Amino acid sequence: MEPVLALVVGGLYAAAIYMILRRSIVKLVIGLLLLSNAANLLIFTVSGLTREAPPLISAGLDAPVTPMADPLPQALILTAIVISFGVLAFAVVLINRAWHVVQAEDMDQMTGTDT
Amino acid sequence: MTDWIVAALLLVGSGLMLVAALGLVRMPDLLCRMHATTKAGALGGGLMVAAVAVYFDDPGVVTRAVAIVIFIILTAPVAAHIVGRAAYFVGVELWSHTVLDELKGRYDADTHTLRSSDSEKQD
Amino acid sequence: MTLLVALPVVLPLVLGALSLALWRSPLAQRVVALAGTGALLLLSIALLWAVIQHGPMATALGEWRAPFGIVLVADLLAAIMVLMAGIMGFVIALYSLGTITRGHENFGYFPLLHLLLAGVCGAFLTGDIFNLYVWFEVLLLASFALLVLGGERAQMEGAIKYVTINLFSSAMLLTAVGLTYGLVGTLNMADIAVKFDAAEDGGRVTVIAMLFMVAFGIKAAAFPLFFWLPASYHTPPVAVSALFAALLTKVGVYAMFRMFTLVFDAEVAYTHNILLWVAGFTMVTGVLGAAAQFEFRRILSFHIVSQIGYMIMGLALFTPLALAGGLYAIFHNIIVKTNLFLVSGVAYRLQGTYQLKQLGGLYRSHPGLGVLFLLSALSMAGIPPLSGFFAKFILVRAGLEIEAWVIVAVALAVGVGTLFSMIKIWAEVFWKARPEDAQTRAPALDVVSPGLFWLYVPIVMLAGLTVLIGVAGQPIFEVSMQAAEQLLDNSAYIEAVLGGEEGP
Amino acid sequence: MLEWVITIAFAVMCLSLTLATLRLLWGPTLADRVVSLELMASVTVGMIAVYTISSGVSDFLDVAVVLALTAFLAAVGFARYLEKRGHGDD
Amino acid sequence: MMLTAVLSGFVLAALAPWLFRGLGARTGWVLALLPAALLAWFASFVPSVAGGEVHVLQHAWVPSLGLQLSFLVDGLSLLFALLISLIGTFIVIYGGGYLAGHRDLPRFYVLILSFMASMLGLVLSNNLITLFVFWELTSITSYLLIGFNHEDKEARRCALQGLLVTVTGGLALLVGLVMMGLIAGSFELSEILASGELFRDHALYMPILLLVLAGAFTKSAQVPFHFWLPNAMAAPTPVSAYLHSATMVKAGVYLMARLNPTMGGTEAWFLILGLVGALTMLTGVWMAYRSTGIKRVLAYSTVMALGTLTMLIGMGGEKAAMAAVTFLLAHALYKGALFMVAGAIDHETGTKDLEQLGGLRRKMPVTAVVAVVAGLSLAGLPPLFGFVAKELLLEAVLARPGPGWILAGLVVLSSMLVVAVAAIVVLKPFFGALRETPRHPHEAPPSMLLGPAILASLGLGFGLLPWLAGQGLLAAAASAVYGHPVNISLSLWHGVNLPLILSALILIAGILLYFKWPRLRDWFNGPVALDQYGPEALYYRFTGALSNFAGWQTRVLQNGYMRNYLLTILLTTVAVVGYTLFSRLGWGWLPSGELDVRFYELVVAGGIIVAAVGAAVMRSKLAAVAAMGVVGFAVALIYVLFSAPDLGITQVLVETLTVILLVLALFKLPNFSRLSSRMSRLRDVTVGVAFGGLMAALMFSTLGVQFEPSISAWFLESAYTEAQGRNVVNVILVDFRALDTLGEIYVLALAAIGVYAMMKFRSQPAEGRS
Amino acid sequence: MKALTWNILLALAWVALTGTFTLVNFLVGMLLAYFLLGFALRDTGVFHGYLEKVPKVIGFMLFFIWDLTKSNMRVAWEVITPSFKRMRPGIIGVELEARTDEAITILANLISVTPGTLSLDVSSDRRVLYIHCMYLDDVEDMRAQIKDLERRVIDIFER
Amino acid sequence: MSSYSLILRTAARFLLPLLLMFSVFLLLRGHDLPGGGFIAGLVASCAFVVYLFAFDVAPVRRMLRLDPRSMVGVGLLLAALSGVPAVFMGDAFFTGLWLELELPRVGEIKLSTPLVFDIGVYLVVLGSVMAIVMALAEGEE
Ligand code: NA
Ligand code: NA
Repeated sequence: MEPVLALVVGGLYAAAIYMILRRSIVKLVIGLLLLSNAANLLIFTVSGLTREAPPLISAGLDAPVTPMADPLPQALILTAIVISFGVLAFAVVLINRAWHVVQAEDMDQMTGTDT
Repeated sequence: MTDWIVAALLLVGSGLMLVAALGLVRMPDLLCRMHATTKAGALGGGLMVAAVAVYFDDPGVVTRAVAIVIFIILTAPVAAHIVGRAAYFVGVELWSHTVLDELKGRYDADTHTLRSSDSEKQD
Repeated sequence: MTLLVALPVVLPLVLGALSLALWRSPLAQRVVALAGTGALLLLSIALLWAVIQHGPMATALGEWRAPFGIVLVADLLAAIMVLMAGIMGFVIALYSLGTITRGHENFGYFPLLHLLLAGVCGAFLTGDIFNLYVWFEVLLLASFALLVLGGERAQMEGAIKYVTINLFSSAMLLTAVGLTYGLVGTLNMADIAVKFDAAEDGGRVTVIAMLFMVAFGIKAAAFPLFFWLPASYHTPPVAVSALFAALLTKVGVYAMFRMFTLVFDAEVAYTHNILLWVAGFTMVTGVLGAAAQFEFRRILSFHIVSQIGYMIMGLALFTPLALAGGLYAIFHNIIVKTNLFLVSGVAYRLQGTYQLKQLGGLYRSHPGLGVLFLLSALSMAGIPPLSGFFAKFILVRAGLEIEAWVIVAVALAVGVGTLFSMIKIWAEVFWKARPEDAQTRAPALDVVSPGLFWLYVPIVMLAGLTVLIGVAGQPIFEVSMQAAEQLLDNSAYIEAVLGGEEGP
Repeated sequence: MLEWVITIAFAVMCLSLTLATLRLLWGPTLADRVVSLELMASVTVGMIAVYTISSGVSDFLDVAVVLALTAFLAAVGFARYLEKRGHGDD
Repeated sequence: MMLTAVLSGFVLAALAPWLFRGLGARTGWVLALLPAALLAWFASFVPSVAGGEVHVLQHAWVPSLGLQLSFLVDGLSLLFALLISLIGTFIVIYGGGYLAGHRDLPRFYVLILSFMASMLGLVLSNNLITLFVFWELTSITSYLLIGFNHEDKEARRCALQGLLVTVTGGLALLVGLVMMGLIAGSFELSEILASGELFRDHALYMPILLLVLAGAFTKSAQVPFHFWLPNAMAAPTPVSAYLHSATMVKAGVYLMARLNPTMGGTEAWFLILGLVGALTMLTGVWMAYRSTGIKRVLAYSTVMALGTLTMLIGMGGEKAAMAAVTFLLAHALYKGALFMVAGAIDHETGTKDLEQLGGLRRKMPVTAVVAVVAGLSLAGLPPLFGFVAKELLLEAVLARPGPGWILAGLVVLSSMLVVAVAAIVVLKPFFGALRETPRHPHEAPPSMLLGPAILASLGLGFGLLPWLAGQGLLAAAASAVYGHPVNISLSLWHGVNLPLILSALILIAGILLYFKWPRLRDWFNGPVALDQYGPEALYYRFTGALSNFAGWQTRVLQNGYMRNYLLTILLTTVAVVGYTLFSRLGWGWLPSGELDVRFYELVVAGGIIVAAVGAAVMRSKLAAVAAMGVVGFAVALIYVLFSAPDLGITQVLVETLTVILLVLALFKLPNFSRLSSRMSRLRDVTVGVAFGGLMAALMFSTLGVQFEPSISAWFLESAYTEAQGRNVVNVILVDFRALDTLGEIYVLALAAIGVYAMMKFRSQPAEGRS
Repeated sequence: MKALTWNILLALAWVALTGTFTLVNFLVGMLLAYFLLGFALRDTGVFHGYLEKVPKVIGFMLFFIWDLTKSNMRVAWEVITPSFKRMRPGIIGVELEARTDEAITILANLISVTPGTLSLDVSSDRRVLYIHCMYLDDVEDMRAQIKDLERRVIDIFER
Repeated sequence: MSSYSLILRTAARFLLPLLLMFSVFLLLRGHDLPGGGFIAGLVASCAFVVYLFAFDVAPVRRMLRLDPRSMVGVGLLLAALSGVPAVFMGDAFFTGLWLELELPRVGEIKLSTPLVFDIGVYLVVLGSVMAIVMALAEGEE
């Protein structure tokens, strides 16, 4: 399944990149959302996939007796999900405010700070 | 025995899901589609979760299954109401064969109020 | 003893939380800000001292030994960077008293300041690659929030670019971390270094190295990945600009130094050669960008980019002297660039604008400020005997030692360009008489301390530092050199992280 | 026998998901998409149920609990949008 | 002691404003005590140095870098040090008079004293890098002094020009010096001077030579870098007198003289220095003759002198060395005096234009006498020291075989013009009919007369008693330049010889040229379009082009369009990472082996792609949000299907909350309109696919490759036994890697602060905005 | 509600006494407590209606499940068959007698899950419930069905 | 704007306690089964979001009692300080401390610094999400 998910991650990246290259700030923020999903899924995939064995130690056992999914990438992704949630919440509100201030959702009308 | 019940619940549940999905695709207008998803979707989900409860026959699992079912029953109609109302409010088109619409013209777009009759004054 | 390694992270974290919990009382926040950043400064001095005495130190959080738990490690590089953060935090906290409006205070300025410092110190000290990502995000989010505090159009426009590009960089970093974990199944940087070194197939390692390079290159604002910086740094209140200038890109540079000495040192001929190109172009594009600007802070922003080139040059040349030069460039630049931003804030306070055309006459009216500016500006241009000269001299010498003629030439030419920009500011803001038709006037700010005192204190401190680094160069150079040697021979670092006593 | 049923159930759920996706892409109105999203959540609940049985790990059921909650929440959110925003934007 | 001597100027400079507050108009006299004391102290070295001794004094600075504050006192440095402190003394006094009442007078003191200290450091340094440090300091102080009248735009422009030219040269010099230090293994001059062979035979001799000379030529205003010097006359006259004629511009000459034993004596050295020097000499004197501003004339004649000195150093040989130091001293004396006289004229009349001046001898008799004495020295007439120097110069040139004859011709030619120039400077303002000037002239105040009078007298004294200077100091200086002891005695009269005959010729021709000045000047100015194509024009073109390029580059790169930034970043990533991938692994990253898939997993995976593409192409923003929600749910399902229930739950919750946030935040925003063209969409699809492809390839490259087993086994083993938890993921989050989680919740809190502030806080419009 | 609280407290006490912390044991406790309460407190006002309600609720649930099944069969049929000839959709308003929020909400939700009807909204003055019906052959008959359902709900939740 | 749907309001009144209970459940058992402070905090946030959609911001504010910002501050302090006690025991920051209580008839109750940490996480998540959502909802007008 890993190669398939690799392709899926590639597709997610492609869609995300396409979106963040748009002029619309709304598309931009959706692109960012896709981007973070892609990165998380990437970690998940390259760390190796295990079916039907969540890293939960059954009651009564001190340690697992059967192979289990790697818990570390799960913890990492959980952290990453939360972080990107925070960041994206910020980004979402940012584009909202930007729209309020600029009164346009077109990135082409937000070039004033650079030049 | 347990397996048979589980199998039956699963089959019926998933069949209902399919019905809901088909309805979603085939029905002529939004409200009709919602009939399909609200009823078949909720019941289908409930049955399948019930299958899990039967299969594991463990108090923890049963509690959670019951929680899911209660939750579905509690939320599905509310969601249907809230979406249907909103859709109607914004003027989603009804199927051309719709026979009666007593709701027509009773929403006030500015105050978000719904009158109980055509004549009733707003307060 | 090893407690000291964790304190620079824990303290600002607690202070940030405390400050946030005290959001109703600006006075308490101010007190916490000054006392807290002061304490951080003292801690960072103590940490550096301890590291000089004992060599690299590590603490395993939760007593979970490396590589399983997260370790915080202070080698000389990290300790120096933490010291810089300590100095800057304190200085900016002082400066904020005179420039940050009550509105900013009410909406979390001081908690953000603490947490930015926490993120920065965390990034400097962590010995874990994923934890590094986390600290990057902490400092990024703090910077995002600081950037938009005030909510003006320019801030919003700048912030969108800043946020987007930095998020992309974070995604790249995460991707690289994921791939690294996929290959070696560990996250501890020292452990990764050991396991990458042992790997037979170095090609994959180099590929990942490039991904890290892109991710950190964006954060460090290296060519051609720097665009977010000039688009945004001049938009927030000046104390924030100064803070950003001081610390943000340097964390990216630090990460590059860390990763491309500790972990990715196998295929130097390839990776560091690319870094050398990056360094050259970064210097040139930055300085040219500055030459084209006529706004105080924009000029400075482009110079941040340009100066990043010098730092990367030090890394790219990859000799002890060059790395020491790169380090020198880092801390010199932190001090000086921050101070220039602080001076720009005084100019703004006095005349209500950052536009060179509208400014003027400050040498006549505020000669002291002129001297302070000139010290920093000339230092940045590498004029002796100020700190910038040493950075330049060490790098030039290091470059010449290994006959890297081109980069030396570029570095020196860029030095002239830097001088040109600094002189442009000097001539326009200080020498030129204030234009008669200048339309701006001093802004009426709702700040705690409307006088200039709190603005001058930090500027004098930093100007003093740039002189001091020049005049008392020997001990500082010695430490830089030791730090560089620690970077090149990372066994002490690895020993400190992995070689500790067994087991939790 | 149960294995076959499980496979069939998976297949049916996949078909349902596909159909719901079609509606999601077609629309034509936002409300249609929201309804489709909700159904997808329901189907996912069902799928998790099947997977829970097929894997024999009951802990996956927790995801279904949360899913049931959140689908509702999303629907309410979208409805609020429609209410406030009015027609002509979906 | 030496360190104190060198640095004392800086200290006094820092104190000057406070002293001024207390002392007022007398400040200059008081401050002058320092250079006077230094003069006396340096003079105390003369006997021993004349006896061939060399003093080296060392203080550590950054020894690890080879930086020492070490000082070298030999003939050459002592000559310079004496000149600097001598003229410095008078300049400080003179400045007090010239700028009396000027509101920036304290700043003048600060700068001039700093300059003096820098200059002393430069000539006394025994360490190449320390020398460079002071070298740069003279550039900076010079910049600040040229721009003394800083509200005048022209002054700022000229100051910048001088700075850029000298600093650029200085950087070349730095490279040269560092290379020298690396070759010699030490930056100490005393060691480098002893290893001439090492340099002259080194493969890098030529680059080093060119780099060092670039520094020297720019500083000493050699052609083609001479143009900044006359422009530096924007400075107040005391500054011009001190920096731009007597001392700083000679730093380059000093350096060449200093390095002559090490780098000199080669063909290249002779050719470059000889040619450039001669050319500079001619250019200078010719430009001087063309000019009408008294300071400009003097400035160009300084260029001439600098050229002459360069040429002499390039020629090599004992005689040339002696001629060089003699000429240097003579020039410093008469030019310092003349500049101060020019300042007095300017100060009293309010004009510098020679055309407007005349007959001042009646109003300013003392000044006139001083001017005449100094002018005669400039013209090279006996019994003044200038004559001694010129005779020696002619002798040295004539003594050089071969090309010496050509040089001799050039020297004669330039000397003729110099005579004319001297006459112009002295005769024009003081003799003839008194002319109307902006101010009514009086005799200059004593503070402004003291300096020129003493300098002129010294010129006369050394002229009458040349052995006084020549026997001790100048011989020692010449020895330092030559590298071996020099034993040439100076004399005013050494019989009728070729140089004397030439001198007579020069005098006659010079007088002729003076009388033909008005006509010839027009003639010189007429046909030559040098102003358009000369080095100065080139300088402006170059800086203009550079600034245009900078503007263009910045417009192109930092163009404000974020998609362009992103495209650059993306393409860079694809190029760099992709290239590395292919160059390292070829196609070896392609996945192999059997695919282990279940059909429903495929459907979910396909669903992600379909929904992602749907989100990308949908025209309605909320529909896109919904599609994005589907992506999120499907990803959650993937997490569930591969044993990550915690992740699944989190993903579902987060995705839902994100959708809700989007719905809340977007509801007022307009719907998508098609903003970009088909072409740009196509381009972006291409970039997206390339990038996605790269990411997939990267993943493929690590799938199934595991250098080391994961550390996770330990987590599974220890979660319950060591950390008392059965949900290993949670144990990692709250215990093993609690720091990550701590950071994570801080991120969340920060986002909340940011959002809250964005929604609620608007500062006053002015803050933060430019 | 008070009655229910008592019931649960007693059930918890039962669980604690028996020391068996399982769902089944809790349910046993609930049942036991219910009967105990009915027996011991049948004369006090606190439990007025509570005991009667419980069988009603159970009966109602059975009725409801049956209805749900029917409605699903019907929808399934409609969806599977190729045309929609029998469908006569429309929206009707039904006058409400129920007054409490709970009763109205439960009624509306029940309507939504029963065959062919979907509650759209309650008028702002709470007098009329608007319902979308799929098979509106006879409007008055439909209204009557709704009123019947309403009576059951009021029975349980408002008395 | 005040709530617009009677049905939703009623449902929300039921859902809020139900979901909050569920969230506490998830919080407490997270160390052993799927759940934990973060997930629990999100569920609690969802509960309040439903309430917010049904009623409005002001009622939610009343219901929360504690200002979200204070909640975030307290949560952060709790989480950060949970790592500190270990230092006084001579261990590194964030070393887990466990207190096992034997309560008669209830069984063993484990109190630990990781639990305190998790509660901090819970508060931060709830506070942050609510601060964001409420700010946005108020900004709609
Ligand atoms: Na792998
Ligand atoms: Na290594």
